[in-house]
Amino acid sequence: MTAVAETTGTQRMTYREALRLAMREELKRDERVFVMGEEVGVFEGSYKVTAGLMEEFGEERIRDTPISEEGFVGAAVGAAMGGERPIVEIMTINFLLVAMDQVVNHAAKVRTMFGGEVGCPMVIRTPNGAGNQLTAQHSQSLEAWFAGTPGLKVVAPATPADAKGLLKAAIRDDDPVLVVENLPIYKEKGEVPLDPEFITPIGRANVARTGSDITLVAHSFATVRALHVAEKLAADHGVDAEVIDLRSLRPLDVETVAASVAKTNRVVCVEEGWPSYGVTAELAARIQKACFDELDAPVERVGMAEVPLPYAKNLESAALPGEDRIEAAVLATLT
Amino acid sequence: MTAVAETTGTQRMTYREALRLAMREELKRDERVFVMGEEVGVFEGSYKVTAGLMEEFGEERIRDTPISEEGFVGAAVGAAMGGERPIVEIMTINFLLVAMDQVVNHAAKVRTMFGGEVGCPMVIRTPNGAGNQLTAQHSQSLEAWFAGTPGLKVVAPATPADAKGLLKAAIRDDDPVLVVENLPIYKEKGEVPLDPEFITPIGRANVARTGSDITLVAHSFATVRALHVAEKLAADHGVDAEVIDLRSLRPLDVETVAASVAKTNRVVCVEEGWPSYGVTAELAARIQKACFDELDAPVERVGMAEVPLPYAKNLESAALPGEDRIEAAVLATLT
Amino acid sequence: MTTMDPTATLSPTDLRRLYEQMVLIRVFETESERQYKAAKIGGYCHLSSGQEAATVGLVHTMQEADQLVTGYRCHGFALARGVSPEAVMAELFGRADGCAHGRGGSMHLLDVDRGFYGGWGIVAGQLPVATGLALAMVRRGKEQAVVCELGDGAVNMGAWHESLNLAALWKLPIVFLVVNNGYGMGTSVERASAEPCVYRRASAFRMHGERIDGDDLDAVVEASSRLLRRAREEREPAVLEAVTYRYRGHSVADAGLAYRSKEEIVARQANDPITRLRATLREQGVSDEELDAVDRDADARVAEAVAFADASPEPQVSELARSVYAPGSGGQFSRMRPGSPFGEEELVFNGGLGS
Amino acid sequence: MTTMDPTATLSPTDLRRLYEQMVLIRVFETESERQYKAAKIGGYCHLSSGQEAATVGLVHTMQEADQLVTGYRCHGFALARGVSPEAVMAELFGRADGCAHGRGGSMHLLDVDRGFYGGWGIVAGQLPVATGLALAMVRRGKEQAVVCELGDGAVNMGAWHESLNLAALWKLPIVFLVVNNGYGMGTSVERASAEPCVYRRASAFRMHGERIDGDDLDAVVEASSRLLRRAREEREPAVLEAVTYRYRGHSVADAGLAYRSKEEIVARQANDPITRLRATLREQGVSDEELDAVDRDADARVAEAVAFADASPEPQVSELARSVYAPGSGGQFSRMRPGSPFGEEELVFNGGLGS
Ligand SMILES: Cc1ncc(C[n+]2csc(CCOP(=O)(O)OP(=O)(O)O)c2C)c(N)n1
Ligand SMILES: Cc1ncc(C[n+]2csc(CCOP(=O)(O)OP(=O)(O)O)c2C)c(N)n1
Ligand SMILES: [Mg+2]
Ligand SMILES: [Mg+2]
Repeated sequence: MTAVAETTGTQRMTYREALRLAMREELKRDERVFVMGEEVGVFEGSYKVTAGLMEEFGEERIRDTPISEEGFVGAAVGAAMGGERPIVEIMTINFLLVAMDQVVNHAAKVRTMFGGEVGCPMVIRTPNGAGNQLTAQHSQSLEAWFAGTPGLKVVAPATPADAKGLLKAAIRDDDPVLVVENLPIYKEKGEVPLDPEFITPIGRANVARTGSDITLVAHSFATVRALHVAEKLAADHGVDAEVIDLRSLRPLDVETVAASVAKTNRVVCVEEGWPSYGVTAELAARIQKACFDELDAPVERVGMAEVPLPYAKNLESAALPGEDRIEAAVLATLT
Repeated sequence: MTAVAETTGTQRMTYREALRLAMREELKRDERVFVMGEEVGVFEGSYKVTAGLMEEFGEERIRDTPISEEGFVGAAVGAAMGGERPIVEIMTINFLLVAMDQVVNHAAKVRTMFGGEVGCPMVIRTPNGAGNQLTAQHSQSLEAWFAGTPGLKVVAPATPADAKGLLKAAIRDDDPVLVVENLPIYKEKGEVPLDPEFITPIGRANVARTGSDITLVAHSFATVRALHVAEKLAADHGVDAEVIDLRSLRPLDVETVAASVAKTNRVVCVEEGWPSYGVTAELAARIQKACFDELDAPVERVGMAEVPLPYAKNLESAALPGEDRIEAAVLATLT
Repeated sequence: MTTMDPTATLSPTDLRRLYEQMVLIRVFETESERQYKAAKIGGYCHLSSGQEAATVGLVHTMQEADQLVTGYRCHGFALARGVSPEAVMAELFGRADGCAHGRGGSMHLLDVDRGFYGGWGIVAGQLPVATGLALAMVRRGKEQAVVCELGDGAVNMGAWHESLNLAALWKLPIVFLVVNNGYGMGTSVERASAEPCVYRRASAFRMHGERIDGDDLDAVVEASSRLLRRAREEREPAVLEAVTYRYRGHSVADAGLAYRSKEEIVARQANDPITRLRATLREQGVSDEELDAVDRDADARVAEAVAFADASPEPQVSELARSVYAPGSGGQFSRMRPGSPFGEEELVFNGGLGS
Repeated sequence: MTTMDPTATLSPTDLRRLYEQMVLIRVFETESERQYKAAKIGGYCHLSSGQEAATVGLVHTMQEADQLVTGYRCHGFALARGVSPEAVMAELFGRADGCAHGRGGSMHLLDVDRGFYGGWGIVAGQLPVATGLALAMVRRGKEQAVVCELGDGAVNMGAWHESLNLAALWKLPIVFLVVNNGYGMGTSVERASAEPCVYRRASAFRMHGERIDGDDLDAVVEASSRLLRRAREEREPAVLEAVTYRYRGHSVADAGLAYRSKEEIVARQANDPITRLRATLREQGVSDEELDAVDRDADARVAEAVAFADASPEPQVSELARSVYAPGSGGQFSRMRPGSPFGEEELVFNGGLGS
């Protein structure tokens, strides 16, 4: 990571390394920033995102915690109210369930419940996702619940560049921000700007692929799936799909989505989690209202089959929103 | 409540009394049924739903608990796996946030994670709702999150009769069921069937008012609001609105909703909570797909303004989905 | 406010000042109940009548740089920490001049300038938050301490366990003040806690814990100044259990008699902290006239507070969404408008969102 | 399985049987790792090599009507409780003949007929569940007890506190077995728990707690039979802390060396429970030939299990949604189909939902 010295140009690195780079830069830039979580230090992160940081910044700033999510997420709320800039790592989003009260009923409420007298500038980093037979309790994508909570901001990078840019934006933001990472993407590589001032603005979607026949809207790993499907559609079916990577779920950039649908008149929304009461439900609700006259077909949704994810490989594969199922949904929507 | 002796006809009683009657009947019918929660016994329930039950059934079956929602909700999961039929009362749905992990990652997962070898027949009763200046931490309607969890069933009675019928159905169900009660409705009165075998089937919506001009879809207190608005619309604007009371959120009776929209061609979905990523998002997503050709206007949504609910009366009133706002939404959708 | 470490022994002036505070709180609570019944106050309203000694004694030993976090039963703590009765009553009335500008109400008082980080409503939810404030102090390397108030019912929540473990493991400067008023709503300590001597639970974290008569002002001041100094100077957290009693119901909505007898309440009032302190002051030669004057002054202060609250404007509905997000967040949300639910445009996007 | 209360003293036959179990578990775990690397097993896979004495000793003292709940490190407990190596290995392979029919995997083994209520994946999440199973026993008035296994890292979760408080307050027949293997992932007990002598935390609930050498089979059996009898007959819950060591990484994905030294591992292996028991058996006159035969038999049993698992069919994708809801729930969902997400119709509604 010596290239970090440079401040111009880009470097090819993994999503995991991009997150680490964002934290290193912000830890250097701002004394108030510190990292807290289970196994972030000595163990270097259960998914190695924080590898090397304790060595560089010490135990006080890269703080290992006991297994007490409610306790240390709440401690981050207090530290943030006290003027610090905590970054909390939660091993996977499934474990946020034990800290739900601190996130939803504390962090999200602080600023307005206290009349704007104090804020809560904290970041929670955690991966969602499935696909490694982690089974029902460890394979969920629950970001919709946080995106449905006024007072929180939620971002979900799908590329290494956005991983750096959105995490830095979150750390510098004055409100609590949930950064939804993703297990399958950690190893994905991409060009990442080295400029320490590079950030990806919160609330701005990205047109990841331009196309004219249909719009695919996704976030996190679903964006990766959608981009593959788009290439396959072009090659096998001559279908030119536009892919919108939401990047932020709250705020949600509906303008960019609506502009695309106004052009393509058809849209399939994809998510890794359960669609019912999920991210794609909100997308469909807004798109059908914003683009009522432009839609030539109903807004279609693809996500995880609505079952707690089973262990067996064949069952898990069937349940996930695989590229085949996305492709089939697109073709169905086009006819 | 002497009338309970009778088993035919109906009796006028409050929603609160109807819930109590359902529990009394089931406690008598099935030894395995017991009630557990904070202040359900000596204090007779913080909203008096369980008043008199401890006296009648004793401390073992009406069990006061410490303030430990995670602990006793989880204890209900275990008791249910062990063959009992626990009914857990959570004072308000806001406090389910501290027990989220036991509900979402335990109760909902038991049956399928263990290959169907064991079930989890338990009931969680809790009121949602706002309107009494209870402020940000105590005024939420979070049922969409549970409705979005495969493995759970979620019902939300809007009338005394359904309060009895759905609670009884939930108690007799072999899966974990969340019964969403509602603070403002507790005191509402209505005719309730006295037949101890009366139940309201899970997964069946109710056409609470038939109409031809527009469909209002709601659940819980929003249904009460919608019915008032419907009368007002008829009186002041000659608009004949149909009102669908969902009654169940998972399973969701889309068939009944779609049939109505096919008739009226316009629909406004109302909920007490935040619409974004909420119940009305899922409704809009399904309706726009099921009724794509029938809709003359986009599916409209009305819910709580997307802010943590403030204390001040005037701010709270402005934020809630009041009848004026619902009426305005209907009129806007009709033009 | 003094910045030198308060001593454990109270001077006559201290006693006099604390007596005034206790009387002010008692009068304020009584008036709050009246105003609630007059529908000037809404929501949940929890009174602390009977718990005044634990409240003012603890706060008296706090230094200016120390910080305070409490549960929802927080009127007394706010007043003791120096928040004006006007700002508190205006908050209870839901007015713009309230200490939380009418957005928090009775349960969510605060005053950041006085290091009071709120009144919180979820039982034990304030413990992790207070632990984090103590962690922030340590990161700044200052000699400060946090006081975290909680009730006897809160010690059965998991958040208690996780917070005390973190505080002890990380040697954080925090004192957990357990106000043991005998009941959590209608449940007595014995019916809720397998270890009814709450302070003993500190040992599960190798943390110091002790119990005092919370109605004995001297005992409260002695213990809390000692434990706070230890927290500041040695970074040793502690549990201080103050045994007291709640005269009124759990909240103004609760008559408070379903789970305890009138006799019990009367009996406990024999230990009334205000009566006890008044007796002490009389022994020290303060005249009944002077003491009666204190009562009259309190009545006057609270009457002024009510008048002020009544005159204070309601918050602007046009600013409903103000302070939901930090200033400047409006731009982040600007592209979220299309397809929004009915009314969102006007109420939220134009209602001051992030501005 | 015997229903008479197992005595604390182990007969030579007991010792022999328990030795066979321990060897079987060790061999099974080693084979599981091999099969994981061969991609026959996926997900998280946590091995218990080194912890065999605590596992078999505890289970040995359970009666038939007693129930068992564990965390995710549950292969050994399942085997000790009598679940066949075939059913366990098939579950690890995700096959239809697995004890959870391939839906649970390594972390979620169970066997209701043997009173084994699972293998759970959320740290400390199994404690409230186990507490509820004990509550159900009390409601039936039977003399039974629950054993709830957890790790040293789990004692810092709020669920531990709430569960122990309920168990003590309600006098539930449950023994919380803390398998203290020194680490929660890479975090040593000392770095996670402000009271590293975990058993002492029981006192916060006026509950009995004690610590034993978890690698000493006799000590495990003596303590656990005593505590289980107390639980059954006197409804006295307890904490039993068995100090042992995990030889392998936290899961097969962890080399297990980033946070501890090779030397430490080697040193702890000097205390190996299998080696110790083998020595005891030798002293009792069991020949090396017989003991070697035990090892060979274990190899054979596990080889059979692998063959069985390999031959077992995968679950039917056409039954993906089977057992998500109770049989008969299909009708409740029948009206949910219109407007469903793409694929839901086929995968879920026609995929056995509630049938
Ligand atoms: C998690 C949670 N559960 C339940 C409640 C409802 N509730 C509010 S106060 C209270 C009793 C608390 O008693 P205690 O801790 O002794 O404090 P006190 O009211 O006596 O000051 C309860 C159960 C809540 N606010 N939060
Ligand atoms: C609530 C929660 N947080 C984090 C995890 C991830 N995790 C799985 S096992 C584990 C360590 C548990 O250690 P311990 O309790 O000592 O049990 P052991 O693995 O040593 O048997 C962690 C942190 C989890 N499963 N659940
Ligand atoms: Mg109390
Ligand atoms: Mg361990």
